[in-house]
Amino acid sequence: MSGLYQAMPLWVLLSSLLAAAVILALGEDHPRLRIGINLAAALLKLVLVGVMLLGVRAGHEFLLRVPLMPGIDLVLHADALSMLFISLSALLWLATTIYAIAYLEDSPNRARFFGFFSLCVAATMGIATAGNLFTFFLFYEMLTLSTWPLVVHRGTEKAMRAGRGYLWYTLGGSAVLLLGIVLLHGLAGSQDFVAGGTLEHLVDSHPLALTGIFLLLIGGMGVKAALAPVHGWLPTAMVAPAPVSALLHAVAVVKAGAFGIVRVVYDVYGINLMQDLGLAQLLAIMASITIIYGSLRAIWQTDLKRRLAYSTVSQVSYIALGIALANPLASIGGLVHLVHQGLMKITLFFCAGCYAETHGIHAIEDLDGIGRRMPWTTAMFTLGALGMIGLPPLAGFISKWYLGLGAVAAGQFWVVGVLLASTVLNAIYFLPILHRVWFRPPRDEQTEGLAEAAPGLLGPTLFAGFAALAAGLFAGFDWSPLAWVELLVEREYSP
Amino acid sequence: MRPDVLPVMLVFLPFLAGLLQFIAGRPAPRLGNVLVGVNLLLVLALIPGVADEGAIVANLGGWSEPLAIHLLADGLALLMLLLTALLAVAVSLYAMAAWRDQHHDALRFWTLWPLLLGSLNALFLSRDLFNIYVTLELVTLAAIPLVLLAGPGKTVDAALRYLLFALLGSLIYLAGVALLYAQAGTLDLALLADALPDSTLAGSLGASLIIVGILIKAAILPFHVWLPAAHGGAPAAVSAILSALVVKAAAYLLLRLWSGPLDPLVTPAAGQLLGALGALAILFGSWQAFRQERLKLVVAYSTVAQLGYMLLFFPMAVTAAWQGAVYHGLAHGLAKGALFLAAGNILLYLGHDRLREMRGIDRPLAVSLLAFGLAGVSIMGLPPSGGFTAKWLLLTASVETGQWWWTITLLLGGLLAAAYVFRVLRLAFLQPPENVPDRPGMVPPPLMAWSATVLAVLAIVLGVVSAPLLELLGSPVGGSE
Amino acid sequence: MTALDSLLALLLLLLAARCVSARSLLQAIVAFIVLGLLLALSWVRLEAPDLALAEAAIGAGLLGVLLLGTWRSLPLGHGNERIPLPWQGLRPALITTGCTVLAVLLTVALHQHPEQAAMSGLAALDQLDAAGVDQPVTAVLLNFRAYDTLLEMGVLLMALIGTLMLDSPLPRDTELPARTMLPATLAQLFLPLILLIGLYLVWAGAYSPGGAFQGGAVLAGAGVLLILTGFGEGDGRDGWVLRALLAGGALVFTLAGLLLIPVTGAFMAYPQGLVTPIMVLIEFSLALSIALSLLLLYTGTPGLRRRGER
Amino acid sequence: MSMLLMLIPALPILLALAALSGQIGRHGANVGVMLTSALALLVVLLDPAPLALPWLLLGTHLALDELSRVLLFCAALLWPAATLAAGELFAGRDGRRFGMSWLFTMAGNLGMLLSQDLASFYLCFAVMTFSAYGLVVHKAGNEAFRAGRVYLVLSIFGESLLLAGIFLLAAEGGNPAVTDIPEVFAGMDRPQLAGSLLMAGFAVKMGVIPLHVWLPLAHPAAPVPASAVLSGLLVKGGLVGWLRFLPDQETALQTAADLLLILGLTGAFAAALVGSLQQRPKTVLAYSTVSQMGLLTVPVALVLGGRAETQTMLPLIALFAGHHALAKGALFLSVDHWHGGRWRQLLIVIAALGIAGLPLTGGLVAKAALKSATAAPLPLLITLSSITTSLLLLRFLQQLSADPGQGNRLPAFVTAAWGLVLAAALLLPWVLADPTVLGYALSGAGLRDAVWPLLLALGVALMLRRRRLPTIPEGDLVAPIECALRHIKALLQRSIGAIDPQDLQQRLIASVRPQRRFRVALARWSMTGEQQSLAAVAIIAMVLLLLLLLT
Amino acid sequence: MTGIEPLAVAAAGLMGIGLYGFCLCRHAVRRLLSINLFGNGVFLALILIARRLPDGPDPVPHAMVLTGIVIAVSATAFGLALVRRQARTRGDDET
Repeated sequence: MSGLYQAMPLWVLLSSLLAAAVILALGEDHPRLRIGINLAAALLKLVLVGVMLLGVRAGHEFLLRVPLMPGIDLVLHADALSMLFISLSALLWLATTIYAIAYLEDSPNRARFFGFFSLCVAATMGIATAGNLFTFFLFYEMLTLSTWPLVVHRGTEKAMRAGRGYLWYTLGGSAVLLLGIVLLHGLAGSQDFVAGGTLEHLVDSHPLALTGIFLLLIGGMGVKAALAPVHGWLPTAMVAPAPVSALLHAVAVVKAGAFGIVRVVYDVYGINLMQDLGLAQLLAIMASITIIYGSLRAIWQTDLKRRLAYSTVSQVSYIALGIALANPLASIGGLVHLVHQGLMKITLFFCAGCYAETHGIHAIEDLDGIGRRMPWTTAMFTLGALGMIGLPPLAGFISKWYLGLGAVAAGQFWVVGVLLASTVLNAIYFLPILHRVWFRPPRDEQTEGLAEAAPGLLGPTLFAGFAALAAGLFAGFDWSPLAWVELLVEREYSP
Repeated sequence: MRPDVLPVMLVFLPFLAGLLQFIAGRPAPRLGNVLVGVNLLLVLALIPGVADEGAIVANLGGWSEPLAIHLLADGLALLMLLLTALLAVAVSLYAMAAWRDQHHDALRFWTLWPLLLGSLNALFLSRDLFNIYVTLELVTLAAIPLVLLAGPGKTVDAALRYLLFALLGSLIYLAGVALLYAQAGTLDLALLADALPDSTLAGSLGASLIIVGILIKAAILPFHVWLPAAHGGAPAAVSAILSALVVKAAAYLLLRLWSGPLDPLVTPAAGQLLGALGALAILFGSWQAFRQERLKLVVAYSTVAQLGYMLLFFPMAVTAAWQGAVYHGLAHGLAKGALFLAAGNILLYLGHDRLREMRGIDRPLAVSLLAFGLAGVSIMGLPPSGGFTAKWLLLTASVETGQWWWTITLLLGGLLAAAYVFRVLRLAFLQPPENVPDRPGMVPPPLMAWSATVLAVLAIVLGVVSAPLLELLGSPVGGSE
Repeated sequence: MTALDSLLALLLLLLAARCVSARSLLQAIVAFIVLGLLLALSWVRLEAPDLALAEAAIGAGLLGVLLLGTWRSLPLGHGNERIPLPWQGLRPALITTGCTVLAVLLTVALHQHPEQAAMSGLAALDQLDAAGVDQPVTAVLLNFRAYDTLLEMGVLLMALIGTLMLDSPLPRDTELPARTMLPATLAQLFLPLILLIGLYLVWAGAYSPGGAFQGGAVLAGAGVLLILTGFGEGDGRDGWVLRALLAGGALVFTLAGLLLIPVTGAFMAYPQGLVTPIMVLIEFSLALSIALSLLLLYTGTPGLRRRGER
Repeated sequence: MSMLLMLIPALPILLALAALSGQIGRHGANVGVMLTSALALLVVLLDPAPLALPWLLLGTHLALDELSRVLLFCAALLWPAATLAAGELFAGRDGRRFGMSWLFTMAGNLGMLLSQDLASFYLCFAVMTFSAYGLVVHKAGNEAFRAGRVYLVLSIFGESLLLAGIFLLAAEGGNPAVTDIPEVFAGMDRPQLAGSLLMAGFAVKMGVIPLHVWLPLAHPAAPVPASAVLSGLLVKGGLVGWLRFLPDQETALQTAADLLLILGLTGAFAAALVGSLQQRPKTVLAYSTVSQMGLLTVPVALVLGGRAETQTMLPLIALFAGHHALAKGALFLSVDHWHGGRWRQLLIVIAALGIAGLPLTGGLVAKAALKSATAAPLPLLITLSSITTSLLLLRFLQQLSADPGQGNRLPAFVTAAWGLVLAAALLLPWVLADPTVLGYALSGAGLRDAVWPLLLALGVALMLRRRRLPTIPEGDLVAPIECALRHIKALLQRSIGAIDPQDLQQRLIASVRPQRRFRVALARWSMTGEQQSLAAVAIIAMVLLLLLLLT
Repeated sequence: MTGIEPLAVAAAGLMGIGLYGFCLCRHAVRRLLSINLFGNGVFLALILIARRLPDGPDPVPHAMVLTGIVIAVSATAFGLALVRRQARTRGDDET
């Protein structure tokens, strides 16, 4: 029994993996059964994750170790950091599934879509619970593969191009990552993730190698995390259906990269080593450049989803920035942004999907006055956008707050400048949209009256939007992401 | 039963089955399927013995050491036998469905295939230089008629080209054997290394000839010219065997000889040369695969590329590289088998395999495409798959030996493989054209679709169960650290 | 004797060069056949008369007939080509250089003699008593290295199957009036003799130069002669008896190996008292299989029949 | 009991959500706002104990202090009056939107007054700021959008400065409560920097020049009730922020405070003069706000500079701010009441001149209080400012009477509410002020000081009545800046717009691809039999090469 | 044994000429001939090697040669059948 309990990460992983297998095997013929299985799996996962949350909170560390190759184990383990990511994914998986069911109603190839969708989540679970770099890489690649069918789901030439771009970037990135992992393996052997890192003893003998490997690792993960200049796939991948974009930007892909960077910094290198080698500063600069660059590019985008995509480029780097500042406060900011950005960005993409699905709107200039027709959707969009800018009481504010404090505490005042610039740039590209949706008269005065998105679309949108609000508003609450992250950072910095 | 009977049975039972089939004159697929089942059981039965004692040796005829021919089942041979046995089961099931209604072709297939199986087993078990020559010829001469099964009119050019190169290759090999025998006075692999005098011209020349002969048989880059047409033109089941096993057998020999009898002769420089050939094969083959317009040619060129990986053992020559190369052989065998079977299904359904006209083939071929995709994962070397484990081991070796250029080759090769695999997979996702032309072919029966899938799944599973397999394999015999 | 060797060597090389460089394919083939005969001659000089026999019968004889038959089946002028001479262009020059260097190296390598004598050969001669036959080569073929021979039968069989799959028999001269010409008479005269020689060779293989291969080759030659003289011809149908005979050699070999495992405890080891009978059985079945296989390889058909039969 | 503090901002938020779903009309809004106001008045009267909500945001503290008690009282009067006046706006086609903006602004405004910690104050401040955008641009159209743009730009600028200051502050003290502020500043490495940032950030809201430009644009563009709360209550956010989160006494920021003082005084005079040259009554009033806030900056700057006792200055700051809130709110509302009859016009005149310090009005008391607490030459300057203020307000009255007006009669309860605010504006200072101040205000000197600037201004106004006066565009500094920005934008578009990053990427990829000729050659080579003979040649080469390497 | 053995030269020469022919000939029959030349060289070499035993020739290389000849002839016969078939197919195509 305790063995079964100990293997919780596996069950969580399997809950979506098996769902994927069953859905793919079922084929197109049993839509109801498929939906039932899908939802049941998502709910089951939530329950499992809940159990794990309680366990981890009580100080339990789940660990599952299977030898894979001589000297290399497949390690699944759940610590506080994993739980942060797992909970986010599990929650948003449910929301996105419901959304996707409504979104793709009557479109072809749904079984394929939902199958790979579940697979994607399974990979995410694996990434979250990976206990060493090797296991991490395993699921990281699985994610790449399971996402590609989703990106090209529409099957148009444009989608194919996007898919090709996605593949080139991510596979190239994983090649680099693999190189890094192999080199590290050669240098230090296979080592589990341990808070504080495990490489300290090598700093005197191999400083250069450690730096090089770090660059490779970050370079590889940076592709998924959309660090400039390897972010190019993200904006093109927005041709995918809205739930996929939501998944890419909020739950799975981008987050996987960012999460990986967190793991490398915390549990492989360790903060101290990072600072000794001057890598922290480097990472901070890279992240900062991305933050500014992404925002700048976003300003000129005329397509709503493209603008959101560039916004993701910018926002995800907050995470890297936070941990690169190597200081508890900034780390809190960075880590909590992992969750917060997910909630906000998924809200935004859900809304974009609602606009597209309900009224066929893709371009920003067609959004004029949509607030009159879709007040709830638009309200949620507003929440998301304001959160991105970092306005209280939304989730984004909490992240920015801690990042700012961390920057000051670390004595890196230029980072405060970056944050402010980003805030301003975010405002520059989001506020005009808000202005349009609420205050501009509709282009076509004929279209009057309420025309909200379908309940299946609106429900998850509202859920995500209010979650983004709640995460900020109730940040002081004991079970809020912030509280969780504080606990986690305490562990990282206390030893 | 004594364990050393098992290797003998592995060779002779298939032979017997083939001969009986030949005499019977009527196709008996069931006999063939029973045979491959028994074959698999025999291989499995070998495992405990090999695991316990490291190797099982069977002395044929009971003659004394330098004279007698021995069959050797060590870890390396056992893994190859296992690969062969697994593939044999899948291919037999596939073939049973594929040739159900064709009396003549079925008869020929079920005659030649057990003989080929026996030949392959014999080759893997061989511990004798000249015996290897005979088994090589046996394998070749069983393989070429199988190619012709696709219709002699279409494949005769390919078969002839194949035959010419194979024949020359084995004679060059034989010339090498002659020189080595002149020097060492024995043909037994286990005795050769000690019996060979140091650094004589004859020894080196013999080794060179042997290596080049095998390179030709293994279709390593400049000698790959015969492969794509033959593998691309053969029926799917045959292509699977050829690509997964037949060329692999030659590559296997290279590994075996290099780390065994030739060990005192080989030099790091020669290793680098072979490695360079391998790297060239990886890059050029992948590039060609990417450029092909026909599905089966894509897969065939992929074989050219994938064989290159096995050569990367030679420059590095450490245990990790050894394990990586062998493991790559296994993974590639399973994956390539799956790819060819899946391609065969597509061909069956469409009546052609032109990539251009393949958009939106999704629905009726879902299972086959799944097999193609899963096998592709292994071919690309993505985790969790056998291909990845192999790549990982090779990468580790290249780091260990500090030969960074192979690292780059490996990573680049993976990317190129992704390019050609996804070039095919994307077809399944493209929207079908407006007016779908009539598709004359038939939907492949489930047996054909699932046999491909099972192989692909095995290729993936290989990535998860590597620990016991690698332990079974051990280090290279004369491994130099 | 070196002078004769040198002359032989020179002739061999000249014929080989002719074989490669002759513009007409026919001339090349003829050169090749002559070369085969000369080679056989040289082997006699090298104390390998049985091999010489095999080379003459199979390498030069049967293969020669086949080559000529194939030449005839090709369109006229097909296969005639001018091979560039070494000095005609960069590539031939390079290839020539390469081949020459290789040949020189090979020559040197063939002159290198190791300290110790061939272990396997000595062991073979030592254990000849236990092998059941007196002729060392036969002992090696059928006992010490019987496994190789068995596999070789597989090669032969598969080459045959492959050939039959192609369904392209040698062309026959339909105009040739059967039994009217001198060759026919000759054939009638010589055939029993040839058959006898063949059988004898098989039998004698155990004691003196000869054996299943040579005997089989001679028997096949007899068959070829019959066909050439119009007594028999290839048939599109086959029967199980013929197939059984074709597979017989390998089958007997295999069964002998497999069935005797419980008796001897080792594979392909024969019980002490039965060695000779078993060897003879194997030898005859092998010879029959070889003869039939070679004959069918020649005709390119699955079956045989008397001329005129339907 | 303390939970009432929580309810005050929560109630409007709930109302706003109701408005979003379309379930609220003008009546709902009216009732809701009245209820909230009643609660607020109750709180003002009861003065409950502070409330701590650790789970909310980063730990929230709600409480009333001396300043916020007065301002909350004013808000409790002004918000219902404005809501009643807004009436129709809740019901129209964009009523949903207006209701949300209105109620969120209210929630932010009230919450801001109550929140006693950095994070939640910033939260309320931001909510107020950004919701008010909805009020500014409500009328849509170019004017409103332009005003909104300027408002937003300045707001974001201000918020950014605030955020920077907050980071510095919070890095030292987490999420400090107001009571901890002096301590936090005392412990900081760079108190000057943090303080200056915060000061500048709040200054935007207060309309300290040169950050005042949004006011004269926003007020005329916004609906009348919105202008009323904007000018009356929202601008006070800056004031509250200054006083709560900046250090005083020992750790004071002398230089920055002095600069603020100078800017405040400059604003008091300059804005009044510029305002006197404006055409529209609401613009004039907006400049009046700038000017008055400049005046109010003076005591604040003294406190922040450590030049005056906080304890003594705080009451009079509250007094002045409270009066201005009510009076300015009432004045803005009166734009719709001018045509409502003589009595109303008289009331409006009194209220307007009251700001300038008409004897017996609350304005006089407020100014007197200010003068009494400051040292020379400030009292004199304050007296002098009355001249410009009077001039400005006379201009307002002039323009108001010239305005044709809507002509529609307002419901009685709207008028009643307006009257109530007006009355409160006149009376509040009398209730709050010190007896000594009252004494001075009623003394001869006080009356004299009050009357002569007024008369002087009246004279000047009459003198200039027929003259053509120079005109200054609304928002003075905005016009040249906008012009410059337009040029820069055009320039940027010409240079940057030409280089599309996407295009660059494509070209880069294309250049990496192997050349076509190479590919064709490769293809041809693979297809011919040439390959075969090359492979044959390679055999020889390979044997020799291997041999070379093996020996 | 000193000096050059002429037949060893012949064996090496046959192999060299065989390779030369394989490289330069285009026609399949000629290539088959070249291969057989090479093979004959190998067989000759093996027989030379067999003579190194003091008493009588070494039977092992002899056996190898015998096996080799049969294999080479079988394969060549198959190759010739392929050539015939190829010629026929081409002929069919042309008509």
